[in-house]
Order: sequence, then structure tokens, then C-alpha cells
Amino acid sequence: MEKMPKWADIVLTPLISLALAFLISGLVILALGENPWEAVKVMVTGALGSSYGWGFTLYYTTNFIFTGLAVSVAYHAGLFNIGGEGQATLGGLGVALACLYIPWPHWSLALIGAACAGAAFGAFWALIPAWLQAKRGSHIVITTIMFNFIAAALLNYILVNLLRPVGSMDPATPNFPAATHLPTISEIAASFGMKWGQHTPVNVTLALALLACLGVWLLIWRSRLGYEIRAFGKSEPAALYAGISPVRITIIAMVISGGLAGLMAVNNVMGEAQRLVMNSVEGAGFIGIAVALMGRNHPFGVLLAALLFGFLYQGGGELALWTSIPRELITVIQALVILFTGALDNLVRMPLERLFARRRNGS
Amino acid sequence: MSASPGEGPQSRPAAAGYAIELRAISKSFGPVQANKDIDLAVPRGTIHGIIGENGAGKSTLMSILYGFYRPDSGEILINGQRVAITDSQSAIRAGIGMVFQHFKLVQNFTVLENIILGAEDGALLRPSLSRARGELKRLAAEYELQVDPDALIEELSVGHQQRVEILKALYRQADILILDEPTGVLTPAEADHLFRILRGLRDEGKTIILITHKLREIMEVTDNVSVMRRGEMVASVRTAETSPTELAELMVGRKVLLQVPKAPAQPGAPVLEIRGLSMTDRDGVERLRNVDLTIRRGEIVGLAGVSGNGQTQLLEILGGYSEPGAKLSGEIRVNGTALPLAGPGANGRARRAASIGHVPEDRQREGLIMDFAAWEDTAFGYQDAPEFSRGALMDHKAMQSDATGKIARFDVRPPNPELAAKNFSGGNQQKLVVAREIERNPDLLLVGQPTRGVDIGAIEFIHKRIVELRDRGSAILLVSVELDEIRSLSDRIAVMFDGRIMGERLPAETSSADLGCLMAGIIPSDPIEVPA
Amino acid sequence: MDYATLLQIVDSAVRLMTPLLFACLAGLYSERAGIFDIGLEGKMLMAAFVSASVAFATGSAWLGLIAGVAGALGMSLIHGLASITLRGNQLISGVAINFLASGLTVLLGQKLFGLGGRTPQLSGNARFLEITLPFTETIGKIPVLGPIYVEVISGQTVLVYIAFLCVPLTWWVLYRTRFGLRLRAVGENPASVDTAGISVARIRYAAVLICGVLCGLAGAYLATALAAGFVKEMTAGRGYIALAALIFAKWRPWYALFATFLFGLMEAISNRFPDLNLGPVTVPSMFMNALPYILTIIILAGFVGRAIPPRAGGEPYVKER
Amino acid sequence: DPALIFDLGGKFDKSFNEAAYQGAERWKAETGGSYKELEMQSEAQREQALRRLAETGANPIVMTGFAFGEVLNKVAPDYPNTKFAIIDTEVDQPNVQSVVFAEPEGSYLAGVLAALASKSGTVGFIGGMDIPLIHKFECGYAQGVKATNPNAKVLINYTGTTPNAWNDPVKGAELAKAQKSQGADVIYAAAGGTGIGVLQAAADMNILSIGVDSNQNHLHPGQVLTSMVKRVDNAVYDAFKAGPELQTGTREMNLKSDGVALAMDDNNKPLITAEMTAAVDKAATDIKDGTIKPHDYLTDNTCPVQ
Ligand SMILES: Nc1ncnc2c1ncn2[C@@H]1O[C@H](COP(=O)(O)OP(=O)(O)OP(=O)(O)O)[C@@H](O)[C@H]1O
Ligand SMILES: Nc1ncnc2c1ncn2[C@@H]1O[C@H](COP(=O)(O)OP(=O)(O)OP(=O)(O)O)[C@@H](O)[C@H]1O
Ligand SMILES: [Mg+2]
Ligand SMILES: [Mg+2]
Repeated sequence: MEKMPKWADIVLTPLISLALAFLISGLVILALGENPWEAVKVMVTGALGSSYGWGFTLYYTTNFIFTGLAVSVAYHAGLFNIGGEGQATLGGLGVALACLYIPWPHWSLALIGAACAGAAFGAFWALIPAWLQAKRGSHIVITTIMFNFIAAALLNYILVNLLRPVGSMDPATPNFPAATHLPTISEIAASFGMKWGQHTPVNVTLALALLACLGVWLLIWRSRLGYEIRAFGKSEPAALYAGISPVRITIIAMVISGGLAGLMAVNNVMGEAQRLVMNSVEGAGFIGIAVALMGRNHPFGVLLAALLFGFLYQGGGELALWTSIPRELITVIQALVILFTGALDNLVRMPLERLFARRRNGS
Repeated sequence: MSASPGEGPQSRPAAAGYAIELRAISKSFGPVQANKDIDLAVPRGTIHGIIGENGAGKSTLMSILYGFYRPDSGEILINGQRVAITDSQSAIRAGIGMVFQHFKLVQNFTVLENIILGAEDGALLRPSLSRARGELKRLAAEYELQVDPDALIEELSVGHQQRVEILKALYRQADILILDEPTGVLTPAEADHLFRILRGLRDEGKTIILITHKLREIMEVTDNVSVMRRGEMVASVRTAETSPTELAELMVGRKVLLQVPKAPAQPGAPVLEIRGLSMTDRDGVERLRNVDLTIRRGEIVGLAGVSGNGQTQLLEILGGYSEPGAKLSGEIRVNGTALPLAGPGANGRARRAASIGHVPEDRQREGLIMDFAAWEDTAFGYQDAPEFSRGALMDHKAMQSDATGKIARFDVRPPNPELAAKNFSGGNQQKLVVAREIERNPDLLLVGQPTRGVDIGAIEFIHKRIVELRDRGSAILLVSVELDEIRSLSDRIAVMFDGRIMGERLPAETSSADLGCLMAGIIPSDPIEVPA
Repeated sequence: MDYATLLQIVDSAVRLMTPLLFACLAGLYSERAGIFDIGLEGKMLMAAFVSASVAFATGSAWLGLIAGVAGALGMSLIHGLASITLRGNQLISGVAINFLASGLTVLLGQKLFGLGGRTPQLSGNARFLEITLPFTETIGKIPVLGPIYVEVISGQTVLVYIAFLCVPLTWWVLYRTRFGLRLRAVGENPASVDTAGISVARIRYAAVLICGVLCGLAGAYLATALAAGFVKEMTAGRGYIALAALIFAKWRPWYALFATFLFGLMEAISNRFPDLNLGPVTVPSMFMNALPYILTIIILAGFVGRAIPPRAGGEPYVKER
Repeated sequence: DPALIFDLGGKFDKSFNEAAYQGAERWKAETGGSYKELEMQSEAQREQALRRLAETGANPIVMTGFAFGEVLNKVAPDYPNTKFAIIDTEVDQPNVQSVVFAEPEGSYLAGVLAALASKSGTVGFIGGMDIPLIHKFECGYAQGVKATNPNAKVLINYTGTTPNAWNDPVKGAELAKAQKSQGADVIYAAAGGTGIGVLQAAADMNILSIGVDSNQNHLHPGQVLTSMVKRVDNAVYDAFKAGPELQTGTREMNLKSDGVALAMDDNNKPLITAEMTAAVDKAATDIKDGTIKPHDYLTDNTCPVQ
């Protein structure tokens, strides 16, 4: 028997929490001397009010789905992967190399090739910490943090000294060949005779992200491997009893996690920038932690949380672009959303439970 | 509804010598009503037993008395005075001490540190520690409660950990001592020792409440006994005026068989053959020394011994895993095939493929994933069995219907396969594990402590199932620290001491004293002939 | 490398390790009490901002310090509320605090000073200045040891000395006082403390608040001693490094000293030898910059075994499910 | 109205974004006009911001930073009637003005001055992230130093490899101390917010520092030797002033066009001797008439000195 109905648990609680977060954000905006109502209007219309806004919202969402899934897969195995940032950076390198040095005949093949390369590079960057954890007992939280820094250094070196065209000021690769251009949603929509906001970065990678959600769901909740990952994540002695190898699961889970983080590069490097620049991940790896935790490590939850953060990113971007509110306000709103829906959700849940208990006893 | 021993509590004035009076205590956890209107009166200077099935609400009631939980309603009188027990501090002040079923010790603290925790004399530890050291010496001498004050808890045996818990209460000058299933983890000798201590304490005028599932213990040490069922207090009687059978019936609400009926064994071909098995753990301690053991089809071999003498290691090695860094030698054959001791081929999966079932000693740590739903746990270890698979995916429907069947056949309560394992009581968790392992009809079943902390009804049930499996032709290795269990269930008894098999006996031809000697490492008379 | 260079490197290491040490000890109190804290970074950042702002406004570094501590305490209270009272997820709360500090400092800074999140430069008494200890003249003449006194021990700001004193103090508090005993117990097995009649929440709050105070010192040290004012994101990942050092130190105070010193030392070395020339190849600056991280991994993999965190860490204490 | 887009470092980066902002403000103060400004917050926004501004009719649109190069190449042809100006890189489009600065020239002069001011014969350079742009500063500086004192030593440090490299005054200060302990007594910082820490530490240690991008002499009067000023403000100011008539093509901002310069004001006056003034002036004249050609690191990714 549950303390309150399921719908209240998974819908009502987050919604009230979200409302609280926005309420406080409004107070912050007010304190800055701006009009919160106007700000909300800018954010909502900017992010959701047009296909153009959606084009950006969904682009960011795509990034966050990948990094969020990455964190959640590792989390199910009891591993806290803070290294999404570095793994996505390396994924970018893989995607760039695949796009630059393989003459792809068609984008669809390029997509598959680049996805494999990105995933492989990201997986490799997670493999080392995983191996160190499994075999040497090095704490994965430290090693993944360290690998973020090392990835930044490595990419810096490679871009500046190896991949940058001579004479270019920009520490970035040359543009990828046209054949690797991924169709954006607006192009796809146009081919069906529909209109979707021009020049928005959302592209077919969104479909890949949704597939990844489905894949992770099948993996974690439907497959034998997922069963073993979850069992290991809950209890190592029990896993041993059941014949589940801790080394194997640690490495596999981290490789999948790193691969998912690496896949993000298909979206931002191949789909959007069409070249690899420094710091292309832009903190999405860290947002992935929040997305995964808020999404309760369930692919569907991750999808919703990624959408929420996509909205905040785009809506907040619009706010910073078109009003005098500094862009850091978005960071604050994100923080409040994470805080209220993630860490303080009992603030809402406990009174709600009491309310439902009273109603049940009353009736 | 309930009555104090002899007369009702109202008929005698409270001050006439009740150490504890509980009146109309109720407590629910969310939708679960753990205690309903409980009345209980315990005369000063007595040992009062409380029995009841798993989940009957015994622990909850005692936790309320100790201030760990707060009751929804009801009142508590200590020595006739109404006291408000709002937290454990107030209970301690009222002279109550409690030894929980799951010890509340800090594993990496020393004994002394655990003793003074919460009862320090001042802001600095040193004075408290030295006072406690002296006090401990005194208590140890007075009550035979020796324990090394500087040892870390994690290095102590469970029995010693329990002593620490008792010492904690005595150090706080408890007048009323509550013990929640104290003997579940003790060897018979340790349990006897504990009872001696309890009697000593009682004779000093202290009041003791003892929760246990073992009727023998109730009959042996208690003065009065109360029976709980499904959150209610169903009876309180003088121990001298009742019998185990009556108590068991009161508890379960039906007749129970205290002894499992079982036909004589008809052993067949050997299933398990262990030759010269030795193991040295990574700290260089020899855990198993040259163990030889054979178990045949249709026979139950009980492995008796004080815990910590290598039984755990033996079970783990047979189950396919052992602590990393251990050195192993010797030979294990199942149905004639040698099994690898270590390396990639030695894991639970391979052992299951070799038709070995395994009920581990610790159901919560090893046997179950506590957060998994029951239907996921009833496939645990068999996740790659063909009937649960559809390619790389698992067949949830098949798992669920399989679980529903097992739950029905093993009378798991509540019969809800969706419930997480942690939400079942200990006995029902154990039934889930036993069902999973027995129903696959393994050629060899390893069973570790099958009834630890399990109530009488469930014990009866689990024992029956084990005997049935034997009768279907399986070989069974039963490891237990309960001599009663070993004696009533085994067809042959092997005794383990310090990693060695000290000897084998037939249950009918041995005495508890004989076994006790072997368990202590002494070989009494010439060993009996083991049937070929 | 000559002796003087060595001392200069150690001197630099001492300065660089100080914020790490404060933050590491901060994390130690919190995590030893069972509250995981990846929000060290955010608390330090908030403290850095508040201390710089108040030091600028009042012209007093000490007032800045107090205010900085208060700022970090505010963040700690949020973390405590989330993870103790409301039994929320401690990791999420930590992440949120990092975001919150990162955004709020710039928003407030921009609102107050209009410098895009920077505070104005601090000067004079608004900063902690280096203290020259007595007798440097005489002691400095002693061979070998003298230069250590002059170069490394003397000439640090007062906060450095406080940081180093915090190590034995923490050890003493943890292992010699009633409070420390209870704090460690609460991180290992909160039920043991609860059944002893002591409030788990109260001890955990105390730990989290001490964590705030130490993070406050770390942040104030960054903004008012090492630098002269606040710059956005000026903690630059030091909170995460402190966390790594904490795990490295296996949650023990003396080890924390060595772990943070190691991090400081490696950074000082990479500062001092930006283009390490190894005969035929010159290591590029990028890799010298990453050296501390690479070495950390090598050391962890090679020499430090499994670090076992406090057993009750990360889980809220719930007795009635 | 004209518009200005700041790069990811933000408007107040103590570096060229801030200089651009000052130029725009100067234009606003002088003409009373108004302009739109945007701050980037992610890579994906670059194109969005450019297009949205172009669609609102802003003209010209000025953007700071080489990172806009690729995007502008894509966007400019779609808005042939809008003029764009990009700072720090060249974009070859008919409606784009590319403003490039001769950092090596200005840095060369800074090097000359540093070499003369240094008593120890050792000077330092502290860069932010190790990227080609900063190497242009470094190499020009080193050339100036060596040309003035061939025996001088130039210590070089870069702050880091993450975006934090631009925002870490603590590390900047520590690097300055490390360089001082190796003998440096003049340190040139080209490191954004990190440079603030360098200048501060230099002042604390009583050695000289050289600021960058905007005039930072006032930060520690009498202790900042000079600042290598990139007149990004002028570039923005001029572009705004030209309005839709903005001249396209490449605009060289060098010594000759006063696009780069050493800042000389009351704050550093006491530090500058007549000899220094003479040497700097001489070098400046030589550069202007081509007698000296400071090498541009970018042309071959190498630096002739060191
Ligand atoms: N902390 C808790 N939260 C929720 N429910 C609980 C909690 N503790 C006990 N219960 C429920 O209260 C009921 C009584 O449990 P309790 O542990 O008191 O039984 P018990 O008689 O001690 O059983 P056992 O013999 O297994 O120890 C059970 O149904 C149990 O599910
Ligand atoms: N959400 C829940 N709803 C109902 N009962 C619960 C819930 N969570 C836990 N329980 C009960 O709480 C009890 C926990 O108490 P405890 O740890 O004493 O277990 P136990 O039954 O005594 O097991 P064992 O005897 O094996 O130690 C369990 O019996 C379990 O049934
Ligand atoms: Mg119980
Ligand atoms: Mg029990």
C-alpha cells in the first residue's frame, strides 16, 4: 500500500516543486529590479512559443538526454560518473576524426560512422576509470573528475597543434565535408512540405537520442545485463552470490555510460557546429548529473528532465539575449529547479502525503 | 483482552511491583498497523518472554518502550509512574536498556567507544574512557561478560558484539533490560551463557523482557510469557502453567508440529565429494584445513559448529565464490565432475549450471536484492535460465507467473509479487529464497542458517520443504548453528571446528554433549561407523 | 634543482594547498557525519564573493572573512535542510548549490558593483597580508633549516596558519572529544547514536555548519588573501579537487594535510616548469597543466588502496519508512 | 541601430569584450544613439543571435572574437543588406568588415619596454589558455625583449586548458610569484580575468607588470609598467559611427593606424624614463615604416626567438 496515489507522487509533487522553484526565481528577478511576468513571457515564448524556439529547446534537450542517460546507466551500477564532460569531449574528437578523415558518401552512413566513433571515444575515456576502479580500487569519482581535466588538456593540444588549419586563429578543426551534414528538423519538415523554424540546430540526432532512451530502458529494465547491472548496483555481495562479476559489470556499465556521453557529440559537433571547437561540451556533462538525478535515473524521467533543462537553457538564453537580465539568472533558475524538484522534493511530498492520509482516513 | 499473569492489571494496584505497564499502545507505519491497543504488565524482578510470528509487532512494541519510535496513542508506566518517553534519552533516564535485534553498534569503533557513546561524562573523552574501562572490568567480573575493551566491533564475533550491547545497557545502569531475539545469532553454549547472565540480573532485582522465536528458551528462562499475533496481544500467561504446544498454537492460531516427521534416509550415489579442501584467506589465516566430506543422493548432512569455524567459507567455495586473494587447494566433485575452485570457471553461475542450489547464510546481504520486487528476486541467480529469457531480454511475464506460483506454494505473506523484498518480514524473505532454490530441484542444495530469525510456523514449513527435496533424491548440505535444527533434520551430522571436520555422527546415536565436545574441538570417544 | 628553488616550490605549494585544505577538512566534517557534499565548490565561491564584497565595503578583511563565513553557512543550511530535515538526495543538493553559487555571485555582483560579477579590487586592510614571523633574520642564518623558516613558514597570511592549525584541531575534535565521537558514529551508524538518545539531526547539522565555516575560510582566503577581490568562477574547480583529496585522504585529517599538499605541490611544480624539457621532446604546456591530475591518477592506482567511505554516508537517516 | 555581440567571455571580461563595450558606450555618449547588445551563452547561439539581430534590422552588427568567423561566413550571405564587423579574424564576404589587430607589433613594444625596465634581465609572460591568439602576444613580446637585450630571459606560462584559465586570478598570482622567484621583475599578462591576479601579485611583490587589451595602468598606479592596448573600442566606435555605410574588407589595426599602442598616462609616468620613451618611439617608427617586422606566430606556428 502506498502513502498516496501514484499520480500524486509522480505528477503532482514535481509540478508543485517546479512551481515553487519558479516562484522563488520570480522573487530573484523582482529583486534585480525586473518584471518577473515579462521574464516568464520571454522565456516561454522564446523556448516554446514557436517552432523556432522549439528548434533550440530540442537541440539542448538532445544534448542533455545523452549526458543524463550516461549518468543514469552508471548510477544503476552504483557508480557515480562525474566524467560525462570529459567523455563527451573525447566523443567530439571521435566524431570529428570520423567526419574529417573518412569520405562518407551520404549523411546517413556518416551519422552511423560518427556515432560509432563518438561512442567509442567516449567509452574509451570511461574505460580507464572503470578499469582502475574495478582492478585497483581507485575511486571512480576522483578518477572521472581528473579525466575531465585531462580531456580538456588533450583536446586543447590536439586542436591547437594537430587539427587546426595552418594560419587559422581559431583552435578548431576545419569544417566537416558537406556530405556529413545532418539534416535539421527544418530541412526534414520542408521535405514533407511543412514549415519548421529555419536555422535551428535541432537535427536527426534527436531521433538518435530518443532511440537511446528506448535502448537504455530496454537495457536497464528489460535485459539480463540490465538486471545484473541493477543487482550489482544494489548489493555487491549479492551479485557475487548470484555469479555476477563485479569487474565485468563495472567495466561494461561505465563503457556504456561513456559511450552515451560520447554520443552527445553527434548532436553538437556534427549536427550543429559541423566542426570541433574547444569546450564544445559547455557543461552539458555536469547538467547530465542533474538531469539523471531529477529523472530518477529512469530513461523516461531523463527525457522529461532533459526537456525541462532544454527549456530553461533556451528560454534563459532568450532572456539574456533580449532583456537586460544577466545570463547568470538562468544558472540561478536551474539551481532552484534542481534544488526544489530534486533535493527538496520532500518539502512538498511530506505535506501532500499527510493530506492524502487525512483524506483517506476521513472518507 | 490481555491480562497480566494471574490477574488483570487493574485488579492489582500499579505500585504493587510492576516495572513496566503499557496501556493501549497503538502504532502504525503508514497503512501498516504494527501495534493495536496493546496492554502489557511486567512485574519487577522477572524475566518476561514475548513471542509472536514474524511481523507480529514485537520489535515495534519494544522500540516504543525504548523511545525509538513514538506511539500513536497509549501510555507507559515505569515503576508505577507515568513517564513520557519521547526519545531514547528519556527511556535511558527511566532505567530502560535495549539490545536490538540488529545491533546498534558502530563497527569501526572500539568496544569502549561504543560503550560510552551517548553516556559520556563530559566534553572530553579521556575521563569517560578510563571510567568506562574500570566499570567494564567490574561488570565483566560480576556478570561473566568478558570482552576486550580495545577491540574493534567489526573484529568481534556476534556473540561478543551482543555482550557489548548488554554492557552498554548495564553501563547506563539500566534496571529494565529488553533483548530482541538475542539468541538468533548465538551458539547453544553462548545462549546458555546468556541465560545464566539474565538469571543473575533478575536475581539482582532487574526486570528483563526477552523476545524470541524459540519456545525452548521461553520455557527455560522466563517467568511469564506474552503472545502477540498480527499486532495484537493475544495472551499473557505464567510460563510454568503453559506448554510449548499451547504457546505455538496461540502464536500461529493453529496447531503446529514442532518436530518434522521424516522417513529414514535412503542414500544413493554420492553427489558431492570434497577431498582435501583447504583455504587460506588473504590475511594468511587458515580457514579450511583438509576438509573431506561426501554427501549422497537422498540424504541431508548437517554441518554443526560454532559460527566462524569455516562453515561460511565452505559454503562460499561450494557456491562458487570466495574472498579475493584467498589461496585454495583440494578437490570438489559434483556428480563425478571436478569443479574449479577459483578462476573464471568458479562463479555462482557455473555452480548453478552444475545443479547446485544455494540458500545463503545471510538472506539480506546475499540472497536477495532488497530493493527488487519479489518477482525479480525469485529469479535471482537464475537470470539466464532459458525460461526467463527471450533473447537478451528477460521474460517478465514468465518471471512474474513463476513468482506468483512460488509465493502461493510457499505461503509467502503478503502474497504480492510486486512488493519489494525489503517490505517482507524476515521469515517471508527467507521463504522467497528457499522457494527459489528448492523448486529447481538441484542435485545438491547448500543451505546456510535456513531458519535464523524465522518464526515457528515458517520454520516448520521450511523444514518440511527441505525434507521433501531430500525425498526427491537431492543431496543436501545443511549448515546451522542451531543444534536442535541440525539434530532434527539431518540424516548424518558432521561437526566443524577451526576449519576441520572433527567427526561425523548419526543423529540417533549421538548426544548433545557429544556434539558439544566436538564443536569445542575435543574428540570424546571413538567415532561411529559411517555407513558406506 | 637547487635548494632555494625547492623551497620556493614548497612555499608556492603551501599557498595553493591552503584553500584545498580548508575545503577538504570542511568536506571531512560533513562526510564523516554521513552527509556527502559535492557542493564544496559552491560554498567556497559564495564565501569568496561575500567576503570580497564586504571587505570592499568595510575596508576590513576580518569583517569580510566573517561575512564570507556567513555566506557559506547560508549555503550549508540549504544543504542541511535538504539532506537532513527533508531527507533529500545529497548529491542533487550539492549540484544545486554549485549552480546556485555560480549564478548568484555574478547576479549579486553585477547588481552591487556593475562590474559583470567582479568586485572592485581590494587593497590595504581589506586584504589579508603576509605576515613576517619574528626572528627571520637570526633563524634565517641557520643552514638548511633557516631558509625553510624564512621562505616557507614565515611570510604567509594568517589564514594559512589557521588552516594548518585546523588539522591537529580537527584530529583532536574528532578523536578526543565527545562531539567527535558522536559525529563519527553518526556517519557510520546513525541508529547507534539515535538509540543512545542523541539527536542524529542535531549532530549532522553541526557537522554541516562546521563544513560551512571551513568553506567560508577557504573562499575568503581565495578572494581576500591570494587574490584581491572576486572574479566570477574564481574557485576554478578547487572544490572538486578538494573532494578528490578527501577521498585520497580516506577521510582522515592528517592524511588530508598530505593529500592537499600533494595537489599543491604538483600544481606548483607545473607552474614552475611550464615547458618541461626532456631532451628530445618538450612536454607541451597543456600537459604540464594537466600533470597534477595525471599524477593523482597514477598515485591512486598505484599506491592508495580502496578508500572506504563512512558507512552511512549519502543516505538520509530514516527510521520509520 | 547598430548592434554589438559579445563572445562567451562576457561583456566584463577585463579584456577585449570589455574594450568593445567601452567603444560602444563612447559612441552612445557622443551621439546619443542607442544600440543593441547581446552576450553569448552557448556555441549554438552564435548563429541564432546573428540572424535574429539581422532580422530586427540592426545595422551594422559588430561581433567580438574569432569564434564567430565560421558562423558569420554562413550567415552574412543571407543578409546582403546588413553590414557586419568581426573583430580578431578575417571573414571574406562582401558585406563584412574584418578587423584584425597587430598584436605582435604592440607586444613587441611592450617587450622593448620590459627589457629596459628589467634590472634582472629576466621578464615574464603569462597567457590564459594556450591558443594561437595568445601566442601572437607572446611571440611579439619575446621578440621585443630579445631585440633590446639579447641576453634577456623570457619566462612563459599558460594558465590552463579549461575555460577557467581566463578566470583564475589565484593561479595568475601564483604564476607571477613563480616567475618572480625565477628572477622576473616585469611580467606581461595576456590572460583576461586571470591577468588581474598577475597584476595584483606583481604589485604586492613590488615588481612591474604589463596589462593587456584595455588600459590597466590605473589598477595599480605606479606599478603597472604599461598596458598593451588593443583599440577594440575604436574599432567598435568607428563601425558604429560608420553605420550602414561601413567599409567592408579587412581593416588592419596596427601601430600605424593606432590600432594597437602602449598606454602612457599619469599612472605609469614615473616609471618611464626618457631613454625608454626614446627606445619605444624608435621601435614604433621602425615598425611603422617596415624596418622592423615583428614575426606573426600565426603564419607558421613558430616564433623566431626562444
Ligand atoms: N520502520 C518501519 N517502517 C514501516 N513498517 C514497519 C517498520 N518496522 C516494522 N514495520 C511493520 O510493522 C509490523 C511489525 O513489525 P515488527 O518488526 O515489530 O515485527 P516483529 O514481531 O518484531 O517481527 P520479527 O519476528 O520478524 O522480528 C510489520 O508488519 C512490519 O512490516
Ligand atoms: N514499506 C514497508 N511497509 C511495510 N512493512 C515494511 C516496510 N518496510 C519495511 N517493512 C518491515 O519492516 C521490518 C523491518 O524490521 P526488522 O529489520 O526487524 O526485520 P525483521 O522482520 O525482524 O527481519 P529479520 O527477523 O530477518 O531480521 C520488516 O519486517 C519489514 O517487513
Ligand atoms: Mg523483530
Ligand atoms: Mg526478525
